Amino acid sequence: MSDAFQPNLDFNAEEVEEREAFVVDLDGYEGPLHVLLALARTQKVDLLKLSITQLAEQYLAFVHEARRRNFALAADYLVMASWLAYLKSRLLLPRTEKGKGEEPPAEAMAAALAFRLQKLEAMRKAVEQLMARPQLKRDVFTRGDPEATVIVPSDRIDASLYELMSAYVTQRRREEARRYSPGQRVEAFPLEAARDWLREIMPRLADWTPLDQVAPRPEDPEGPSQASYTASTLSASLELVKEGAMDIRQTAPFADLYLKRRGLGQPLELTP
Amino acid sequence: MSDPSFQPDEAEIERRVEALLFAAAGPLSAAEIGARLPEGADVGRALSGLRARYEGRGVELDCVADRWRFRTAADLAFMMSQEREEPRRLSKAALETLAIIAYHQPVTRAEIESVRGVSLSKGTLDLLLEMGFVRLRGRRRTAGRPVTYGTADRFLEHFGLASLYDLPGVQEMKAAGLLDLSAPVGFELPDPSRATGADEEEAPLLDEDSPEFAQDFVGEER
Amino acid sequence: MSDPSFQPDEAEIERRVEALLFAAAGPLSAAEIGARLPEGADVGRALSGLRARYEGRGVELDCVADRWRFRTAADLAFMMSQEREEPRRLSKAALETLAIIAYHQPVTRAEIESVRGVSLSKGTLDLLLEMGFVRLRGRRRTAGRPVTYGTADRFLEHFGLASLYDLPGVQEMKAAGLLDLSAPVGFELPDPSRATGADEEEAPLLDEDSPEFAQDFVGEER
Repeated sequence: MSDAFQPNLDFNAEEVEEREAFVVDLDGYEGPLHVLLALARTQKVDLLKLSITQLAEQYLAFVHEARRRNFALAADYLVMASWLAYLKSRLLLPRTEKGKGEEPPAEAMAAALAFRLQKLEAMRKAVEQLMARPQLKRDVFTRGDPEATVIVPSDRIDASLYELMSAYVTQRRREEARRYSPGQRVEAFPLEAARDWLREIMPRLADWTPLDQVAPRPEDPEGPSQASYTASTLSASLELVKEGAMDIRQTAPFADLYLKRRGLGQPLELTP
Repeated sequence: MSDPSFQPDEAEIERRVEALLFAAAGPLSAAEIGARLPEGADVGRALSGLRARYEGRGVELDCVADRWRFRTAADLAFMMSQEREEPRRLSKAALETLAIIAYHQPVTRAEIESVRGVSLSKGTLDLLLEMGFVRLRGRRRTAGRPVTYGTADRFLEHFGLASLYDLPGVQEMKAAGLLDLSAPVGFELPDPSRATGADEEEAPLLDEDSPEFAQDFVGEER
Repeated sequence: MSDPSFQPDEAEIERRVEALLFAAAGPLSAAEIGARLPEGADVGRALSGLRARYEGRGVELDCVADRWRFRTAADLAFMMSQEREEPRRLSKAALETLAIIAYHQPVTRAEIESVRGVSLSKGTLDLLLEMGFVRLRGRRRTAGRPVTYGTADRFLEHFGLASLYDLPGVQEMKAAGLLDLSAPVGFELPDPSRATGADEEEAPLLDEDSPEFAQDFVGEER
């Protein structure tokens, strides 16, 4: 039996003294009734034949001991102590003043307490018996790999021939749009040609001239596009700038680019 | 698919019940089993046949919470170290509370506290509810309409009990009056834990008496 | 706990193996079972004993890939399933894949993907195979010998086609307004019916050349 579920509920009558019951009690999860039950067991009698007077004495001794040790007892313990002291005194006194007040006879009160202890005792035994049973996932195990019921989908499927055709055509169209056709190779304006072109028109670039006016115009529809002419011309002009033949400027990001040939006798390195 | 004209004999019915119970992820009621068998199949007979067949084997047929399941034999627990789950530790207070609920249900919080003589700490009932051992059953028809608690099927499944009648010692306790929630006449034990403890004469709860119970809690029942 | 000095007999070993297999989360090898039994226990004997004991029952002991497990008897599998009523809709991906297979069969997975322009999720083909719309046809006689797919009889039945000759062609697509003036350049509809004859590009699928196929898919054909 594993310890996990096996609280030590058996207060062994031979061994348990009040002090031990006291310690158990101060675990903090039991009440005065539990203490009374523990004490009652030390009497080694059937709970029905319990001496309530004796039990009251035991309990009062327990409370006394607790106070001597400076343990702060919860209010319930003290209420129980005073009630038991009262019950004990009534049990011991001869019943001379019968009928006085509306209180039940002390014997009935004592029997009621014994009954309550019995009830609690029954529950504690129930716990023990329950814990002694084979428990699921501790002692007994169900199928480790149950076969979940398979839900077989209905045989009926909602798909028409039209949908099938439509699905086919749709993706063939998509396929067509995606297709790469090597016949449409883009012609580019070669960098070499752009450089030659720039050198050729250089004499006309005495003033700042916008790039798109410098780049050649496409003539052949099969030839390079305007964008290609412009891009290649720009690249070539940058090379000429590096060589010191041209200047290029742009006033702001994305603004027009201007080209101008560098004046003769004004080598870059001599500019003050 | 099965041939509908085929009329299975007893042995075949037993085979089928065996297959269903083996494959099931949880206990099955006789009605659930019957729904999957041909009309007129004697489920009870098949179940008792199976129970006898598996008696003493490594796997046994068990009735829990009125449902049937196969489980490993209790004496082989020591072998099952790999399958064992770390049990959730229940405190003494929680165990006692569980026992009180099991034996006295439907029972209110105040009644649980009265048996134990201590007030219930907040977490105790929550834990039992969360573990699925305890469920809300309804409301008592008394002032304040306190909620009553009872055990859930999972409690019976966990402890391998066919029904609440099979709780250990329940008949003896009942005979001795120990499960009676009303206190003996003139019983005036001080009870600091029970602020509202004066009203002992609560009517037993009848489900039909409290339609809002059905609304509130029936969804929690399995 | 078990008494270590206790020497279990054969019947007891069989009981223990039974319990282990029942509670295990998956199939167990003989070695795994043996590790949880006393030294020298004859696992093989226990397993064959159990197998014999369960033979013909609703549950049978089964050995797959050297691992043992209980499983529902094959003839009772129908009990483990529940029919679903409402018809299933094919997803867009499934419908498109089915259309390509129908018109281009025999077609490899790579070819399907090339037409669709997206890779095929594993589930799509599996679903079509499971529904019986598509079947494995053979292997392409090219590098890698890829499996080719084609439609199965159920496909024709479902769409009310007498044969693959009856699959709607370009004219029908035009009539349905699917193909109009903007028909893609070079739109050619392959003739799937030609594929019903012998295809010199395709090798027949032989079970012996792909045992894993047999295991994976043959069970799904109906």
